[in-house]
Amino acid sequence: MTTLTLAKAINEGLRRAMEDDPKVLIMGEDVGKLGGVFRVTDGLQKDFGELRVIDTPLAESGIVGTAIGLALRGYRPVCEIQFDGFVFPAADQIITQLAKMPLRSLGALKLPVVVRIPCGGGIGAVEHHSESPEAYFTHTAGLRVVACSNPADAYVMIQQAIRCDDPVIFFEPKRRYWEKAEVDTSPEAAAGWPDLHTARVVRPGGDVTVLAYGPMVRTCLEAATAAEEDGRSVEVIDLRSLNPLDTALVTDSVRRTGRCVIVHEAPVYSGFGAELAARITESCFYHLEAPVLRVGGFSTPYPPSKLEEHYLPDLDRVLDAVDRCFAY
Amino acid sequence: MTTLTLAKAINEGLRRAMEDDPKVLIMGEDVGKLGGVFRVTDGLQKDFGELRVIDTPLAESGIVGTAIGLALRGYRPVCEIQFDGFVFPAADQIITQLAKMPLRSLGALKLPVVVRIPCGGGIGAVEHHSESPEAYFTHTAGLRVVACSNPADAYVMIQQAIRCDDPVIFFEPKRRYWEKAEVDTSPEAAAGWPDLHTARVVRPGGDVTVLAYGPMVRTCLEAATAAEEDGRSVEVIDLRSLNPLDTALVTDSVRRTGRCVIVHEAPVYSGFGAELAARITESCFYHLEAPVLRVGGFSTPYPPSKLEEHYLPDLDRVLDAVDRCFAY
Amino acid sequence: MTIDASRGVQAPPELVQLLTPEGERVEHPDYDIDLTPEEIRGLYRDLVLVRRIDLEAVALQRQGELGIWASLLGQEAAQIGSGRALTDADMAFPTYREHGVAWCRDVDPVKLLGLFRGVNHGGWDPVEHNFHLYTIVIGSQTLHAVGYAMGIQRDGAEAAAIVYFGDGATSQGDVNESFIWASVFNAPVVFFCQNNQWAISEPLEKQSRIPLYRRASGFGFPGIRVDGNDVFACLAVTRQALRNAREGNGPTLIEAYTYRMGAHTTSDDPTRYRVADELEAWKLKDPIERLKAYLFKNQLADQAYFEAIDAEADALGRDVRKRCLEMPDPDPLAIFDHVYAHRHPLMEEEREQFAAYLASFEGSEGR
Amino acid sequence: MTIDASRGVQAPPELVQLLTPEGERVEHPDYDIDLTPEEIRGLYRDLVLVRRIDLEAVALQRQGELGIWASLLGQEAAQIGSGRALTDADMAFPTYREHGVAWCRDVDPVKLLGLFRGVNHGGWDPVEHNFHLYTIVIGSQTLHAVGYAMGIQRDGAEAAAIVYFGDGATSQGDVNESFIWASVFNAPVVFFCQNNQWAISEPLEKQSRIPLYRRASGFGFPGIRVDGNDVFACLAVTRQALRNAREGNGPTLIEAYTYRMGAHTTSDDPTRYRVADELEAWKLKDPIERLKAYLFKNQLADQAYFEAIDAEADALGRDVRKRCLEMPDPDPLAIFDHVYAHRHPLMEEEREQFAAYLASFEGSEGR
Ligand SMILES: Cc1ncc(C[n+]2csc(CCOP(=O)(O)OP(=O)(O)O)c2C)c(N)n1
Ligand SMILES: Cc1ncc(C[n+]2csc(CCOP(=O)(O)OP(=O)(O)O)c2C)c(N)n1
Ligand SMILES: [Mg+2]
Ligand SMILES: [Mg+2]
Repeated sequence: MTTLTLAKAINEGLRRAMEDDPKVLIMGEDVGKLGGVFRVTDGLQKDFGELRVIDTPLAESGIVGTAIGLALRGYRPVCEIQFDGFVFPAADQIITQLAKMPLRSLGALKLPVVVRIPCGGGIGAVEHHSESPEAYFTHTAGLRVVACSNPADAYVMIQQAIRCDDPVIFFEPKRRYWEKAEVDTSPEAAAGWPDLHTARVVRPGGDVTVLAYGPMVRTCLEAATAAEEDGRSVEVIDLRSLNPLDTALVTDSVRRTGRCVIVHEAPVYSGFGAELAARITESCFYHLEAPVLRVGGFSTPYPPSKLEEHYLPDLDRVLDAVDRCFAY
Repeated sequence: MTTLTLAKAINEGLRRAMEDDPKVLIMGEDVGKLGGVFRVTDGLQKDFGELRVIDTPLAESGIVGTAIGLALRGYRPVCEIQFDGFVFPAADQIITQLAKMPLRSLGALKLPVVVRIPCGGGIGAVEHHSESPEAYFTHTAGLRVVACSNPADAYVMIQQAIRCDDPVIFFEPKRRYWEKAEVDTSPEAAAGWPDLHTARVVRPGGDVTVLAYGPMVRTCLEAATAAEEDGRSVEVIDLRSLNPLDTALVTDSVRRTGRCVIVHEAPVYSGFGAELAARITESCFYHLEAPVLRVGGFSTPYPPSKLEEHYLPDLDRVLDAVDRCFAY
Repeated sequence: MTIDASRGVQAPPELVQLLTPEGERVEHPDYDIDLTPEEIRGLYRDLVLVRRIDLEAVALQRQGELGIWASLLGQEAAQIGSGRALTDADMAFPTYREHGVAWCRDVDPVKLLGLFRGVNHGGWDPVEHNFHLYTIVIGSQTLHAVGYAMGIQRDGAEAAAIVYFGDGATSQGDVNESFIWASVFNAPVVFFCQNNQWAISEPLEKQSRIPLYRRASGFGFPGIRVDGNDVFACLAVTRQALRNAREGNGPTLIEAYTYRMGAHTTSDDPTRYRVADELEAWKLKDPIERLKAYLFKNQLADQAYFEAIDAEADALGRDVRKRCLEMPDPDPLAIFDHVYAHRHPLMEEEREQFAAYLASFEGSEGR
Repeated sequence: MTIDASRGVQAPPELVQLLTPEGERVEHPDYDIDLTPEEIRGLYRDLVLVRRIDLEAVALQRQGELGIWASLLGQEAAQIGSGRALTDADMAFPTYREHGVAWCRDVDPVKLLGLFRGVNHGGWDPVEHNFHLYTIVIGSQTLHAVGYAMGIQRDGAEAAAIVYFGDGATSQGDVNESFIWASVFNAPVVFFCQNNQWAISEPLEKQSRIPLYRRASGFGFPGIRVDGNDVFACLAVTRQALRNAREGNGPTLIEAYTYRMGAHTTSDDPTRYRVADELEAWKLKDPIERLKAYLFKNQLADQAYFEAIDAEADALGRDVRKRCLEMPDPDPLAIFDHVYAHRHPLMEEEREQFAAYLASFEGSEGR
C-alpha cells in the first residue's frame, strides 16, 4: 500500500501500463517535460523517451486523429486533452472516426485509444476549464465512457482503459487530483480488480440511493454522512462507468430504497442524469416512492469562478434533493 | 395558400427573410449555384447575389466561425451544414463560441446565427448522412434548438429563427423534404404565427401522449391512426422546440392521459428523449400509470442503409411501445 | 498573390508531365521513369479495367442496385499511377472515390460496392490489403495517415503512408493540421491531392487562390504538381515521394491536376453549375486515350491487344454486376455487431429486445 | 526544408527592425516610420504603463486576488506597436494576453482583471471599444475576425480587422481555416501572431519547422516577420498591413518575433522546461529599454520625464489594485443572466427554483 494523490495514482498507472506494453504511448499538449499542466504525466518522458511520450502541436483534432492512426499501426495511444472545455475541436475525430471506425471495418480494426479528460469545476479557473462534457460522449455509440473518483480506482481504471480494445473516454475529476488515499500497487492486487464497467456501492444505506461519479462521489459521501445525523440512511453508488452502465447494481439498489437522487456537475438539461433517471424509472417503476430527482449544474454555461460554489452541486443541494425525495 | 414541399417552404421562408432584412446572409457548401444538395437555397444566389449567398470553402468550423464574425458585424447569417454527420467539425465553434459568447459579453453581444441541419435517416444514404445529433445541442446551454416537421411550420419557423437574436440550431427532416402541404405565405398570416418555442398537439387523444419532433411526427400520426383501429386514442404532440421545451403543453397532456411514449430517431441512450422522460416523470409522477417509454434508434452508430428500416422507429415500433405502456 | 485562373484546360507551367495528351513521351528535368513494355501494358490494363468497374457501378446505381456511387471517371491515371507506386508495405488511406487505388491494393471491387449498396460501411479488411477503409468525412483520414506514419517511424519500418484527398478537402482544419504534424514529426507520409477542379459544385477558386501544391511550402515541406491524367508522371512523382518518405526525408504534397469527368456522385447534377465546354476540353486529355496512343505509336500493343483488354473489362463488368446482385442483405441483428470489440451489456440488452420484437412478428402477416 | 533553429536569441535575417536592442534607429528598405517626439514619448508611456498594469496583476494574483493571470511581460512592443496602428474603425480580436492592445483600445484595465478574478467571463463592451472579448479557446477568434472582416467588406467600410494569436495557435485547424477564408474572400484582416517562442512548455519547434510568417505563402498572401520587441517596427508593419487590408489588398500575416519573459500564466512553472540563459539573453532585447535608450540618446526625453512616467505608472498600479479589490462579487442569480437575449422558460424556471432555495437558508446558520 502506498499513499498517492489521484494525479499521482494515474501517473503510476500510466507508468505501469507503459512498462507492461511497449505499444503504449502518451500524447498531448505539454505532457513531456512539463508533465502536463496537472503533472499527471510527470517524469514519463524522461523515463520512456520522446518517441513514447509525445508533446504534440497545439491542436486537439490532430491529437485524436493521429492517435487513431497510431492505433491502426498497432499502438495504444493515451491522449491527454488539457482541459474539459478543449475537447470540442476533437469532437469530429472522436464522434465520426474513433467511435465509428471499428464498426465501419466490421470488426477488422480495433481502436484501443484512451482520451483522458480532466473535468469538472471547483478550482477557481477561467472559462472552459471547469466543464463536464460527459453527456456528449455517453450519447456517442462506439465509445466507452468512464470516470474515476479516487486514487485507488484511478490507478486501476487507467490501466484497464488502456488494455481495453475499444476507445475509452476517461474522465478525471480535476479538483480531486490532490486528494490522497491508500493505493495497492502490488502486482498481486491486480487479480482482485473489479471490471472497468462495474459500479460500486461506496456507502451502503437503505432509505435512498444517490448516484454519482467523478468529483461528485465525495460530495455525496459527505452528504450521506450529514443525512445520517437526520436519521436518513443514504446509499451512495459510484457509477464509475457511464457507458456501459452497471444497470443491475443500480436498479437493485433503487428497488431496495425506492428513492433515487442523481448528482453530477454538468447542466441537468439533457445531461447524463436524464438517461439514468429515464432508465431507472422504466426498470423500477413499481418500486419508486418518488420520482428520480436530479441535482446538477444549472442549464447555463459554466459561470465565472466567483459563482461556481453556487453553480456546483454541494452537500446542501444534495441534501435538499434527498429531502424533496421524501416529500413525495 | 400555396402547395409547397418542405424543402421549398424553407426556401420560401429564407427568401422572405432575405427580402425583409438586408442583413440576412446564407452561407455554406454548395448553397449558391447548386442551391444546396437538397435545393433548399435554390435560386437565392441568383436573386440576392454572391455577397449574400456565399459558397464557402469546405470546412464547417470555418462556416460557423465566420458566421459568428459576420453576426458580430451586424449580419444575420444562416449557415447550412450539408448533412447531420458533418456538423462535428463545427462542434467547437458552436459549443464554445456560438453558445457562450453572448453570456461572455454580459449581453453586450447578440449572435443571431441560424445553423440549418438536414437531419435523420430513411433516404438510403451512406454513412454520416442519416444522423440525428440533436442531443449534443440540447445539452449546450446558450443555444436554442428547434425541429420542423411539415411545410407550413418550416416556412414560419425558419423566419422566426432568423429573427431570433439568439443562436438557433434548426433541424430539417431530410426525408420529409419532398412531402407537400398547403402553406399560407400571405403577410397577413404572420400575425397568427405561434411562437417559435411552442409545441403543438397535432392529433388530440385521451389514452396516451406520444411526443415526437421532426421526421417522427408523421410516423407517430400514422401510428395514432392505426391505434385508433384498436380503440386506442393517441394524442400526438409535435414538440417543435427542444430547447426551450414547451413543458406546460407536454405535462398537461401527460397528466390527462397518464401515459407517455417518446419517439425520436437518435439513439435512445443518453438521447434527448431521456430529458423528456426524466422531466415528465418528475412533473407528472402521480399521474403516470406507466413509466414514460422511449422509442428511438438503437444505441449503435447509424447502420448501413439496408438496415435502416430496422433501426429507425416505425409505425410498428411506436405501436409496440404504446402497447407496452398499457401493460403496466 | 496572383489569382490562379488556370482551372480548366490550360496546363499550368509548373506541371510535371511525362506523357502528353497526344501520347508523346516528354522529358522532365527532375523526374523520369523506366518501364518495361509489360509494365506499361499493365498500367493500360489497370486504367481500362477500373474505368469499366466504375461504369458498371454507375449503371448499377441507375438501376437502383446501389444507393449512390462516386465515379472516378477521368481520375484513373492519378489513382493507378500513385497506386502502382506503392509497395506492399506501404499503407494507403483513401477518400470515397479511390476505386483505382483499391484495385491496385487487390481489394475486390464488389467489396467497394457493398458500401454504396448499403450493405455495410466498409467491407474489406484494411490490414490485409494495406488499404484503409473509405472515409466520408472530408479530410479526417489525413490525420489517420500521419499517425500511422508516426507508427511506421516508431517501428523503424521500411514503409510509408499515402493519403488521398480532394481539392475541396484542403480547406478542412484537419488536413492542415495533418500537414503540421507531418512536418513537425517528419513523418513518412505522402499527401496525394487529386485536384479534380470541383468540390461538388464549387470550383477550386472557392478553396484557394493559389495552386494547391504550393500550400506545402507554408508548412515547410515540398509540394509538387503533376499531370494527374498522365499515368507515367503520377507513378514517377509518387514513387519518388514515397522513397523520400521511406528514407526519412519527410512528407511531400502531390497535387495531381486532373478533372472529374462525371458528376460528383450519381445524386449530383453538374449541369447546374458547370459548362459543357469544360468537359469537352478535358476529354481531349483523357488519361486512357493518351496511353493508348503511346502504346500504339510505339508499337507496344496492337489492336488485338486492345480488344483483348476490352473483352477482359467486359467480363469483369459482368462479374462485378453478378456478384453485386448476389450480395445478401445483412441480418437485422447485425446492427449490434462490431460496435464494440468487447462485450457491452447495452448492446446485448438492445439486441435481445430487438430479437424478441422481431420474433413477435413471426407467423403474423404484419410487417 | 531547413529546420529553423533560430528560436532564442539570434535575430533571424528576414526580420523587419527599425530600432536595435541598443536603441539605434536603423533603416529598412520596405518599411519606415515618421513619428513626432510627442508620439514617440506616447509609445514609451504606453509600454511602461501596460507593463506596470501587468506587474500589478501578477502581484494581485500572488496575493490571491485573481485566480490566474496571463502576463504580457516582454510582449509590450508587439502589442502597443500593433495596437497603436489601429484606427477607431478597425476591430481587434485578442487572445487572453492582449492587455497592451486593450490599453490602446481604451479598455479599463480593471475590466480585464474581472475575468481573471472570476467575476465574469469578459466585462467590457466589445462594440464600444472595437475590441472583442478575450478568447481562451486557442485560435477560434481568428475565424470570428475573418467573418467580421467579410462584414466590413459587405458594408463597404473603410476599416480592417486584426486578430491576435500565439505561435502555438498556428497549429489549430481553425487558424488555418481562417487563412483560407481570408485569402479566398480577400478579407480585410491582419493576422498578428506573437511568436513568443513558447506555447506553455512547448517550444516553437513543436508547432512548425519553418518560420511562422512563411505559413502565409502557402495560402497565397504575404507573411512578414517583424522584431516584436521593436515598437517602431511593429507599428510600421502593422500600419502598412492594415492599410493594405482597408484598400482591398487582402490579408497579411505578421509574425512578431518576441519572447514570453514570464511564466505562461501565474499557474505555470517555466523552470521545468526552459533554461535561464534564454531569458537572460532576451532581457538584453527588452522592448522598453531600447526605446528608453533611443529617447535618451536623441534627447527626446530626460531623466525627469522617465521619472514622471514611472510615477504615473505607480499611481496607475495603485488605482488598478484599489479598484480590483473593490470589485463586487456577482449576485448568485446572475448565473442565469445573459445566457439568452430573449426570454427562456428554462432559465426562468431554474432561476426561480434557485432563488427559493437560496431564500430557504435565510436566517438559518447553514451554508
Ligand atoms: C466534413 C464534410 N463536409 C461535407 C461533406 C459533403 N461532401 C461530400 S464530398 C464533398 C466535396 C469534396 O470535394 P473534394 O475534396 O474536392 O473531393 P472530390 O469529391 O472532388 O473527389 C462534400 C462537400 C463531407 N463528406 N464531409
Ligand atoms: C483549444 C485549446 N487547447 C488548449 C488550451 C490550453 N492552452 C492555453 S494557452 C496554451 C498555449 C498557447 O500558446 P500560444 O498560442 O503560443 O500563445 P501564448 O500563450 O504563448 O501567448 C494552451 C495549450 C486552450 N486554451 N485551448
Ligand atoms: Mg474535387
Ligand atoms: Mg506562444
